[in-house]
Order: sequence, then structure tokens, then C-alpha cells
Amino acid sequence: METLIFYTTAFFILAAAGYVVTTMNIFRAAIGLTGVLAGIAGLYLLMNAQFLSAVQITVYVGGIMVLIVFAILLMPEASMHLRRENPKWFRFIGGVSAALVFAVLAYSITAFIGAQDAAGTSLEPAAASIREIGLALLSPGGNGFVLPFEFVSVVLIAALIGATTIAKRTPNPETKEEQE
Amino acid sequence: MNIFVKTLRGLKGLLSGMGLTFGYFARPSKVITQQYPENRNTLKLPERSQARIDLIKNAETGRYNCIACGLCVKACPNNSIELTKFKDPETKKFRPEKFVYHFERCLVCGLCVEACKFDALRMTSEFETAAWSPDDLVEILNKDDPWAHDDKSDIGQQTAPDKNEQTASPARDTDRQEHTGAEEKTIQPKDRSPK
Amino acid sequence: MESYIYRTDKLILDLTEWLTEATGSAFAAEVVKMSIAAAVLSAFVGLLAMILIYIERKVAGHMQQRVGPMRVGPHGILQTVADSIKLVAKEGLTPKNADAFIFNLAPLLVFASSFACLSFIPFSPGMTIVSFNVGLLFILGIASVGVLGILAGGWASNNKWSVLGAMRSGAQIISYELSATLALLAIVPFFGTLDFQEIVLSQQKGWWIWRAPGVGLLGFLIYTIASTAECNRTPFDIAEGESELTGGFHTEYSAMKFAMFFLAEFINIFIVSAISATVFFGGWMPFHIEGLDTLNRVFDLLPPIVWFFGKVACLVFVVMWFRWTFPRLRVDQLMHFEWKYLMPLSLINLALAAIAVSAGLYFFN
Amino acid sequence: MNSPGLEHYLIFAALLFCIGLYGIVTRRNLIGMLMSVEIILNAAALNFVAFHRFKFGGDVAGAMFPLFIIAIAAAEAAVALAIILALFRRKRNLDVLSDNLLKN
Repeated sequence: METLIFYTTAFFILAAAGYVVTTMNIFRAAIGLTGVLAGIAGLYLLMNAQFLSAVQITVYVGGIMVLIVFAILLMPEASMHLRRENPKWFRFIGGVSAALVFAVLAYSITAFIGAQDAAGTSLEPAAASIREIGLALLSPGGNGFVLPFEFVSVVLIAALIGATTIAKRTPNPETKEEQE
Repeated sequence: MNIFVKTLRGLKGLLSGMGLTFGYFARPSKVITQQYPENRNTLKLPERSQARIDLIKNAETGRYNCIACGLCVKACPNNSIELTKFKDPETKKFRPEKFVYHFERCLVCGLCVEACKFDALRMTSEFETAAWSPDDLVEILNKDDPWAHDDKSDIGQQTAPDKNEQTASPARDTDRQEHTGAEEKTIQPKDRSPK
Repeated sequence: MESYIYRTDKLILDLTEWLTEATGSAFAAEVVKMSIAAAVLSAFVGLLAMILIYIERKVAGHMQQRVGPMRVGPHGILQTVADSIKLVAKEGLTPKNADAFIFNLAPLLVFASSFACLSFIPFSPGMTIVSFNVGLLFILGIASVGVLGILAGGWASNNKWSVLGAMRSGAQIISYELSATLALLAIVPFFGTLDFQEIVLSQQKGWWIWRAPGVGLLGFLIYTIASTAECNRTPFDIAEGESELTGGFHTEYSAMKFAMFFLAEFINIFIVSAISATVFFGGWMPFHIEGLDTLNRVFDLLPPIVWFFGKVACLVFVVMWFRWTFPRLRVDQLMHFEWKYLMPLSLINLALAAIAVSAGLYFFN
Repeated sequence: MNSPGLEHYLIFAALLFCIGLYGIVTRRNLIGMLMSVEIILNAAALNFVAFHRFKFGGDVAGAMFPLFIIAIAAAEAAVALAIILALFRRKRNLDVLSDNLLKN
């Protein structure tokens, strides 16, 4: 059962991801990306990481995707249709480089798994509970993550202020010249 | 502190509004909607309600007040009044020969009533005006005058001839000839058709 | 048989056991159980939407000294049935220049996200379709997927008013979602779990709206306001301002696709009321006052499911009451209200809750 | 078929990573590139969770990294979209190769 769910979800995610990188319509790409993110939340559930799954859906699908879609709606002319796409050799380079990277990764993964099986060091499958995650997130010391946690909050605030400042409508020097 | 006072005042306003609507909700007796076809016998319309126009008769003489001046025709934005007139040999005054009311075009705006200087038009409350065909909506309002019969075949260019009533027309046509004076003039509505 | 109404958890357990015996494997039993749940839920959604629409129209009527639908059936109870038959029988149109794929996908997205939320709601002891340990967080996450459907629908319609309506609607929902989430999270430290059934069980001694000192009441008020806005209900319905934007994002939709948006809207009202009832008013837990055993036993006579739906019905009525009382807000007022008043207030509420929990300050302990 | 283990997830994440890479190389639209980056980030996060579950017996650190990745991705998307919006206002298009902004 688990296998069936895994393969279905994985196939769905890969198809959606392929659609995201090949479609000529950026809005459809965004909808495809939503599928990818939701599918990965499903894989988290399959790995018993419910908290991560919930966070994935809340932040990624409900937050970042909405942000991207809003950005697309705000910039209609430039993003609806990607008419001036690349020449074919560009896509060829992309395909070749992706295939090469995949070959390297696949080789190292199989080698790694083989070494693992030989050494037999893997532990029983388990997942961190919410309580553990919560405690680790707020405890200092060796197993605690309170410092990165605080750093992330600072980064988020900085990003918030920075994004507002950058996106604020400033008088455009070029258009000003035209007006004069 | 000002903001707290404001907030509290706003909350009070919201709550009193909610109290009002809940009061209406809780007392079904306050409902003012009328269930129309059921209460037809007891239905009372307000006096000033307006549904269609009608000609006013003088109570003493039994004649229509209308002198066929054509002000209403000019006032009507939709060309819904069509009027022909003749000079009454008795009184030497103009009277409507046919006062044709095209209800299918009427907006019930009441501009004709406002335009009328002789107290000859009024709005009635007779609101059940549904009909099976647009032709049924064309009506001659001075139908009590003996010369204004119900034959609609010669009414304006806009109306299609009604075949059912054509048979009745020759008999009444003579009737009309007796009463019509020599001078006959049609007040045609202004052409306001869109170009 | 009678005890099953009160102990639905036992009913579910017995059903699972029986199904496992009958089908021979736990997996098949689970599949059958889920199929039953899906069928029941689908029927429930249809029925719920019809009842809610009927009640909405009746409430609207009586609050405005009218009577609402009266013709189809006694007191018009079949009106929504007739309406839905009409909606289903209509032709589904897709505008000529619309992006057909996304145009058809959008109502599904909106409807699916609302429908999925229903599976976390605890209707009765043990009666939750998906019971797992982050239910509250998950429901908040899934509810926000609906925004994407709204934006997609507005964009795919290829109509500038639809896009404007969708953007207003989306901006409004994601803004008010913050307050709604924060208001709920302020109560989470009190019960220390995100599982809906455990949330209900933690209110055996009293509902959290009273037990959490002040925080509960404030949180409930914030959540009610924010969730009303999240459902795009008046007084926050500028997304569908009929005089300016016609129908907002669903202007171009007709027939079944429109019905899906409509259905999702009414399910959302039910869901936010159900969450509110579960978190603040004890879910299916009967009202108990400690010490008054006779009274408590009288209250226990009503089965939990009746308590649950009773509480939800009261909250739904309040939302409808808002709609037919208050005038609509302007779009800038809406955003000011959220970002300048409601958000800081819910953050303060969260801080107060943290202080109250760490000091052990709650009633009926 | 045995139930999916570490290698399944790793291979899957590698595939997803390569799709994201292909997207970054071929896309010329800035938002499209941002989406490809999101795919790559997700592939990486998936790796962390897979290792945490199958290799380290539910060690908290593996569940913590995806959380931080998601948080940073949110910040990154916000800033990137703000920059894209500002750029769009100036140039009226989002093509990275259309003209070289830094040259002039």
C-alpha cells in the first residue's frame, strides 16, 4: 500500500515538476508548482512527518505560492506567455547538464546505499514527534536549535522590511525624463 | 485614551444594530411583506402608487377633460402615446379622436401626467397588466367616446394589424364618420428613433 | 443501539472490528470505512449547503421584515432543492478566451480544499474521518489552498473585473488568515495539543472561552471577526461588491462550476463555526457545571452530536446575523482594520496567553 | 515490491533536483527561474527528511532543517519577488537576457 502511494505521488510530482519547467504559460507553471509542493507534503505524511507536512502546506502552498501568483497577476504583460523562449541548443544544454548531474547523483546514491547495506549501520525507521521538534526548537545547547530559530526570525523581519522597501513605488528616473 | 472611547462607542453602535435586527427576527408579526395572489381580496395599494395612465372624465359633463393638445405626446420619452384629434362641432373645441396608449413602451415615469395642463391624465393603481401578446397592450383610452372604437388596425405604423378585430371595423367605421368633424389632424410623435 | 448514539467512538471501533472480520484484512476494512465516510460526507455536504442556504434566506428575510422563500413546499423548504436542480441542469459555459484548463480546475481547487477541511472536524466522540496529531495546523493550512483556487479562477476568466475581484478576495483572505490563526494559536498552549479530539477532551471541566482568563473571550472575538472576513461574508464582502465588481472572481462562472464556489462558501461557514465551537465551546462536550450533578445529568441526556451541531448552529446564526445587520466596509478600511488593529490585538492576545499558561492561570483547574 | 526505503526517496529527490536544474538553465523568465529554485529547495528538504527517517532513527536535526529551509524560502521568495517587481516597473519585461542592466 505504502509503495503504491509512494509511486503514485512520486509520479504525480515528477509530472507536475516537468510541466512547471516546460510550460509556456507562467500561470499554469504556478499551478503545477502548487501540485509539486502539495505532493511533497504528501510524501512527508508518508514518512510520518506530520508537522513538516502541515508547515509545508501552510507556508509553501498557502504562503509562497499565493505570493508568486499575486506577483504574476501584478505583472500581466511580461509573464503570461513566454513567447520569446530559448533556442533549441539552450534546451539541449539544460537537458545534458541535468542528465549529467543526475548520473553523478544516482551513482553516488547507489554507492552510498551499497556501503550502508554492507556496514549495516542504519537504524530502524522512525520520525521525530511534534513534542521533540518543539522542545529542540527552543532549547539551547548541543541538541537545541534556539540560535538558528532566532536567526530565522531576524532574517524574516529583515526580508519583510527589505521586500517592502524594494517593491515600494519609487519615482522612476526614466519615465521622469520622458515627462519632462 | 481617545481610541478606547471610540472603540467602545463603535461596539455599542454595532450591538444596538444587532439588537434591532434580532428584534425584527424574533417578532414575525412585524413582517410587512404581503403574499400577493393569496391576499388579492384584501390587497390595498397606496394611493400614489402608479401602474399605468388613464384619462380623467369630468364628473358633471361626463366628457373627458382631454383637449388633445399633445403635450403628453411631446413629454413622453418613449413615444408611448399616439393621439389624433378633431374639432367638436358642438363646442368648437378640440377633442381627442383616439387617445392610443402603447403600454408595451411605457416606463410608467409619469412625465405625461406632469405635462398635462388640463387635469386630464392620471396614474392608476391597476397593476395587473400582463398580456399574452404585445398587441394586447395597445389600448385606446377614450373608449367611452362612441367614435373611438376598439379597432386597432389603423393605429400608428408601429402596430401590427390585428386580424381578429378587422372584421368588426367596417360596421363601426360608419359610426365614426358621423361624429367626426371635418378637420382632422394627427399629432404624430416626434421621431426619436436612434440613428 | 441507544448507547451508540452517546458513545460513537465505540460505534466506530465496533464497525471497524466487524468490517475487519467481514473483509478479512485490516487494509480492506480501512478502504471500506473510508469509502463509507466519503459517501456520507458527500451527502452531508449537499444537505448542509441546502439547509444553510435555506436558513440564510429565511434569516435574511425575517431580519428585514420580509418572509423569505414561501412558495416551493411548505414555507419554501424545497426552494433550495429546486434551485440546485436548476443549477445542475444549466449549461456550463467557458468564456472564449479563457484558459479552459485552469478555468475548470479553479472551482475544483476551492471546493476540494473546503471538503478536505471537513474530514478533520470532530463531530462526536471518535467520529473524525482523519484523526491525527496536527489536525488544527493542517486545517488552517488546507483552508489557505482555497485562495489559490480563487486567484486562478479570477485569472483564467480573462476578465479584468474577475481579476480585480480575485485579487481583492485573495488579499483579504490571506490578511485575515493571520489573525484567525493567531487567535487559535493563543488557545493552543492551554490544551497543549493540536489533535481535535484531544482538544475537545481537554474541555471536560469547562469550555476554554471561560477557562482561559480573558484570552479565551478575546480570542473568540478576534476569531469570529477574522473568520467572517475569511469567508468573504458581509461586512467584509468587498470582493463581491455587486454594484462595482458584479460577482467578483466568479463573474464568469455558471452552472455546476458556480455551484461549486457557492457550495464551498457555505461549507466554509460551517467549518469556521465548527472550529470555533470545538476550540472555544467544547465541541461535542455537553455543558457541565461542577457540583451540580443533577443538572449535568440532564445535559448528558442529549447525545454529543446534538451538542456539536447545536453549538455550530448558534455560531452560524451569529455569522448570518452579522451579514444582515452591518454595512459593508471600504477596501482601505478593511486592510487598516486588519493590519493596524486586529493583528496587534491578536499578537497581544498570544502574549497574554503565554503568560497565563506559564503562570498556571486558568479556571477550574 | 518492498515498501519504499531511503534509496527510493533519494533517487526521487535527485530526479526532482535535476528537473529544477533543467528549469533554471532553460528558463529566461525570472519568475520561472524562481519556481525552479523552489523545486530544488524542496528536493533538498525531502532528502533531509528521508535521512532523518530511514538513517538516523528520527533524529530531530533532520526534521529541523526542512523547517528552516521553508522559512528561508519564504524570505527568499518575498525578497526575490520584490526585486522582480521593481525590475518589471523599470524594464517592463522579465527576460534575463533581453539587455544587460549592469553594462550600461
